[in-house]
Amino acid sequence: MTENVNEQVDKEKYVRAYGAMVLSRTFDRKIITAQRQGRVGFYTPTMGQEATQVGASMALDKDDLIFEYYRDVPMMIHRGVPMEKLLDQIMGNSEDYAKGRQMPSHFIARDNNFMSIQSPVASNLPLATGAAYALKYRKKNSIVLTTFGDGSTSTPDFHAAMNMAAVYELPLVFLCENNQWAISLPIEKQTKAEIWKKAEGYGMEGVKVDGNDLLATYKATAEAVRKARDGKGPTLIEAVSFRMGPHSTSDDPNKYRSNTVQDGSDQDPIILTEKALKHMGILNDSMIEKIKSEAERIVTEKFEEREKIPPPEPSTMFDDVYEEMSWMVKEERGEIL
Amino acid sequence: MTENVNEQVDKEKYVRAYGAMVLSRTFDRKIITAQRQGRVGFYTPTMGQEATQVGASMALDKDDLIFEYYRDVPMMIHRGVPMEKLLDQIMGNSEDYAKGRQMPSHFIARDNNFMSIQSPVASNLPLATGAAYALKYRKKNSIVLTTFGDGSTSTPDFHAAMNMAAVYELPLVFLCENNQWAISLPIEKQTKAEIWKKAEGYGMEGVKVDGNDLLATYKATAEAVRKARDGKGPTLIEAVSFRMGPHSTSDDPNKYRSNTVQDGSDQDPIILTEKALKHMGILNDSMIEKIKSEAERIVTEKFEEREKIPPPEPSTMFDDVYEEMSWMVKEERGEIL
Amino acid sequence: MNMVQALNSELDLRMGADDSIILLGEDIGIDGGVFRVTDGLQAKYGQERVMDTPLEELGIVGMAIGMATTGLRPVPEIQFQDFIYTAFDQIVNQMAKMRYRTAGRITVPMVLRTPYGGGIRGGLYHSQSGETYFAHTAGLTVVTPSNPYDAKGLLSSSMDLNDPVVFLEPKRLYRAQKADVPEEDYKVPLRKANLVRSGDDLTIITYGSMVPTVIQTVEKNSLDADVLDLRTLVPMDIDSIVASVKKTGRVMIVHEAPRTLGMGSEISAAISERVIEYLYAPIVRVTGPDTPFPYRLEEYYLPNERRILAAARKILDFR
Amino acid sequence: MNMVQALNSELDLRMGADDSIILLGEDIGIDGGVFRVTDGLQAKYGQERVMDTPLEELGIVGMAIGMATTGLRPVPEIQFQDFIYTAFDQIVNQMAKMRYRTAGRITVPMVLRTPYGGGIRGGLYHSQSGETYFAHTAGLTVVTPSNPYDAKGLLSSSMDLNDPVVFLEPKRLYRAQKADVPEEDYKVPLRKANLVRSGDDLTIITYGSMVPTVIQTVEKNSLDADVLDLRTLVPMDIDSIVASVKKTGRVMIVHEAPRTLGMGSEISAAISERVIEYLYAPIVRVTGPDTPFPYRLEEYYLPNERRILAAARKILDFR
Ligand SMILES: Cc1ncc(C[n+]2csc(CCOP(=O)(O)OP(=O)(O)O)c2C)c(N)n1
Ligand SMILES: Cc1ncc(C[n+]2csc(CCOP(=O)(O)OP(=O)(O)O)c2C)c(N)n1
Ligand SMILES: [Mg+2]
Ligand SMILES: [Mg+2]
Repeated sequence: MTENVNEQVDKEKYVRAYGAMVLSRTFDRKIITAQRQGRVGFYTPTMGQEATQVGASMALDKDDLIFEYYRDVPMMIHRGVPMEKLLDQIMGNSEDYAKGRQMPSHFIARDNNFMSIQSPVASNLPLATGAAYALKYRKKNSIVLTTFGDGSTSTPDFHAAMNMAAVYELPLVFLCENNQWAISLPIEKQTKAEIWKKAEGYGMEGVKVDGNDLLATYKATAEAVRKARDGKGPTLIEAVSFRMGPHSTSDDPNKYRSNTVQDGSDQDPIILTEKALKHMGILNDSMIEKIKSEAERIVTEKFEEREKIPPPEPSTMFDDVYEEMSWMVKEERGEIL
Repeated sequence: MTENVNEQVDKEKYVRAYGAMVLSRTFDRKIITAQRQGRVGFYTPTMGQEATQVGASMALDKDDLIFEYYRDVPMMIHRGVPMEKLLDQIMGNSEDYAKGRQMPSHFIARDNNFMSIQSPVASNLPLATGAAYALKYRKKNSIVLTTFGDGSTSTPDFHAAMNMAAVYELPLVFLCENNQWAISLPIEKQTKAEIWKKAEGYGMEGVKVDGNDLLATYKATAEAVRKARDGKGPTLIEAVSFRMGPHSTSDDPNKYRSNTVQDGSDQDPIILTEKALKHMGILNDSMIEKIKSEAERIVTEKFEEREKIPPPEPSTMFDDVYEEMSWMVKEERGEIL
Repeated sequence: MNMVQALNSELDLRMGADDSIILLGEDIGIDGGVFRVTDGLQAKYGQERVMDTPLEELGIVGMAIGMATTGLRPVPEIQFQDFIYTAFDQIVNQMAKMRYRTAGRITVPMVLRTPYGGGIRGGLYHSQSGETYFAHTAGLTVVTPSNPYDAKGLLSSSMDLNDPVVFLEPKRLYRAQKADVPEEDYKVPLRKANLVRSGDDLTIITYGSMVPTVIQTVEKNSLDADVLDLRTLVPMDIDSIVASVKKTGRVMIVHEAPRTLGMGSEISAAISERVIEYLYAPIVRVTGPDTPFPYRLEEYYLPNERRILAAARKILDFR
Repeated sequence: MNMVQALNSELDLRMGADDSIILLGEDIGIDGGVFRVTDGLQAKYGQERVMDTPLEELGIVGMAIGMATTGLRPVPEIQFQDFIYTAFDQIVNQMAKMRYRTAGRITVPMVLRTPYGGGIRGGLYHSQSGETYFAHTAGLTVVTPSNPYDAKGLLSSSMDLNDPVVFLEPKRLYRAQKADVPEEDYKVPLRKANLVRSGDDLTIITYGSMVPTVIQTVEKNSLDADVLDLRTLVPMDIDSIVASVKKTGRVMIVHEAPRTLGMGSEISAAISERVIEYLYAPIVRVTGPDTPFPYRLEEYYLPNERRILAAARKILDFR
């Protein structure tokens, strides 16, 4: 890797990246509080993974496709998914893209090329291979990024997708967001190997990067993306960070872990990014203040706005099973409504 | 590895090993012919994998457990499974251990610690981890060997089992019989990595060995077995040989491959083993002749003997679904018989 | 005890008495399980016997089968039934068929526990009722309790069986009721339905999470109904079903799983095969619809009093 | 053409006309598929469009879903239906639910082809009829042909659908019959049963591999029966079923899959829910037993003339 990514991108790009991180963190805090107040049903906070995701997102083009997972709010924000749509999903209201059908944190934003989220972890990965195959087959210049956690590397889907991607030399970047925990299981009990080393067993390149380092993650992802775009096949990136929050709002990490990273401490990726960008002369304290208070304002405003939106009509529940509704569903709709 | 395996074992051991290889090859030829004559329904020949399997088998103790696959006749013969029982299985007759329920080549010989065969490839591997866990938990001195083909490394089951085995440091040897083909798919299209290298991605040791070299396979397996017995965890062995025959009697390899190894040619593991053992002064021509003609006699005799055994009683088909027959099966038995 | 405590108590009792019992699953050890069914057991019995496994359902089930074939009696947990499908090959082709394919030479005594069903705002992937997938698979015994007492007693019988059991725990009922549950081990028999309530006009056949809903509806509306709680879905207790149908001649089946090929279809077919001449009215199924399970509108998905009453009226008013 | 040729001809036609169609599966390319359904297509359309994949059903199905979400129309093959279960999570949780969970923003137009059923001496793992597992899953359309003409026309309609289809090919019939099959593309409609034979005494509902057995039995024994070939198992053609039952008042259902929660249970339940008052006799199911599929005794497993006749007598003689 010879080019210096730092010089390629202008300041604005970093300010925007930092802004997305802050907005996401603010969003996290807001939703967690709202959940405690009973205003939201469930949520999987992203705290701690902002640098990983925004760094990776910076390396993508508009037309690239993302087969994301449930903890990717920073990336969605960075790619311009309207905050309204994130909130609509979390609330499952009638303006939700998916008509309130999915649990919170199961976002979709097809307009921004986020391909929707299932719960069974890592089962997005095989789909990503298919999409990457389609792009390659159609000789498109776009690539696919797929994200998942460290725990997800134990799944059958990870294995299936990694092998397919390598065999067909697909334009695909596997981004493993190693936050060192899968609910209560620490990474040492998940696997005896380092994650990036798993790539070699598929004949793929594996890269490890400090996922708390925005610039490093950006650089590593940009390199993998370039490789993919040039027809040189897939890469597995292990971006190491730390899950600062609980697994989800249903989870109490005190039961199983003592080591933590505090929100705002000097291991927090937001603080680390602030430091780095200040050092680079891109950010200063007043900008930071402004970005943070602006984020507070937006999240609070939008939350209150979207909270007023009513739930979906009951009849919507019966749509979209098939393109053409089946007689069974018609009949059942009749009984239920 | 410091000990010299060659010196540890006496000549008889090698003669017996060679005998099992020849008997298995003779068996293969016989069954293929019988299948063409319509006297047997189906068969997956083992030709080409005799050195791999017998070499591995030599390294095992009587109490070790084997979660085998459908191509392991040489190993079964070497471990003393009576030829009668192999034939009974292939014929699905009333003396078959499994009452004629399974397709040919799906052997079981619990008395010899062969744990039975399913068709979905590699789904024996997770079971092997469970058995190995049980042995470890019970502090037994035995270990588990599980066998599978090169194609099987792409399956979810391979991934699941490899990870479990490594995480729990199980007394388990994974023997991949790389015969370079999975039906019509050559190994280069199955995976972009060498199989033994896949071990590292699980934090496990991987070993590659010439599976046509009886002694080398024996040595490599013995080392892995010793490690497992000593509580030092699992090993993946890749034993490279060549599938000399068709995938099964239903398959025509001429459709998809031009390179072959001929029965009796100097790449044939039996010929290679003969050479090696002659060179070591363990075998000579007259012994070879005797072993071969004896094998012919046994296989022919036993085949004719077992062919006379009638099929299982129709009523047996309804047994063993549950320990206690369900009313549904009772009722259905009544309708069918 | 509530159902979680009843299950925990049975696991604890049995583990104390029999060291061949091993629990394995995701987050079941130090965390005590996401629903706390295995709470405290790892502290008591150690990491070897209460295994926090990597994130691989296929491996969990496959490993448990392997243990069971070699003398242990594993009780694996799948965190949500919705996530069991990567292990489906192991369930259908190994767990269910081992006894048959070895003619009884190798058996698989294990209890595969998993929470199922809706009512906790879980949406598409934390609410499924997949009992059909297991009940259709010859070789599996499928059990589901509807209250804390049955939960403990059925788990006990399941752990005694020398065959694999899929033990479906209605997660909505985990903490819904407290009941008097003996501290010591006792059995609730498998393959036996429970006549929860007796009546003459109507037979309502149900199980798991729907049992309380049915009972409340019957009591509140003074329906004169037999209420049968199946307890074991397969092999189901056909004799009790037939006896009740002969008495009432009118049948409703209530479950939360989607209608098409839900348990109701088998129950209905088995009845009309045997005693159609006793029926005064159509057999009516009150079930979840044939759609995935929605998040925000889940109360419309689940059978409720209104729908059960509507069905009862339809059946009782017939002709 | 026989059924293999009919399917091959349709794949060939469609691939020639539409480059978004991609075939993928094990041994389907250079080898032409173990049953030869894809014979010659790789030579004609190249390795990019007829992909010989690694040995991973999960990857095959998952990859196909991903292709379908991004503009292609894949037609994956699973070599034997018995081996589909490692992909079951992909089928149940991704393929079937994508349209629903995205409210139609992402769709999965794909046809998952796989041979199923017994009669070829395949034993436990090369003979399964797993249609229930798919038919119970909302979002899937399940199709199975019973003859070469239908095979081609149903495959054509399935490839037109903007939803995922599980296309079950009765392997026993692959080469069993030759029929006049047009060279060009034509449609046999989905969701429509075929009234193969008309009669007044009895309705026999069947599909796939059992259709020829039923027809032969009916003809040989001069049964005066409606024979309905479902063609699409879900959503099934309830109108045709009800119309026939109203006419005959007597129903038999024949399939090869195990009885408990086999398609017969749903058909029976749907009938007795709607038109029980038209029934003169119990609805009788003639099916495979609730056991795994045995190798040597498979002729006892499969429904045959004797059992169909016995059931017919039972139904016709009732009361
Ligand atoms: C197949 C499957 N099994 C279990 C679960 C329950 N579950 C949800 S998230 C999770 C842990 C995932 O850990 P990881 O992949 O590291 O992602 P993280 O949550 O740490 O970002 C588990 C076990 C699931 N969603 N899917
Ligand atoms: C899960 C699964 N998919 C497909 C098949 C069909 N099949 C039987 S053997 C085989 C190839 C296996 O290749 P390999 O693992 O290399 O073993 P080999 O036959 O070469 O010894 C295939 C695809 C199967 N048995 N199981
Ligand atoms: Mg994690
Ligand atoms: Mg091979």
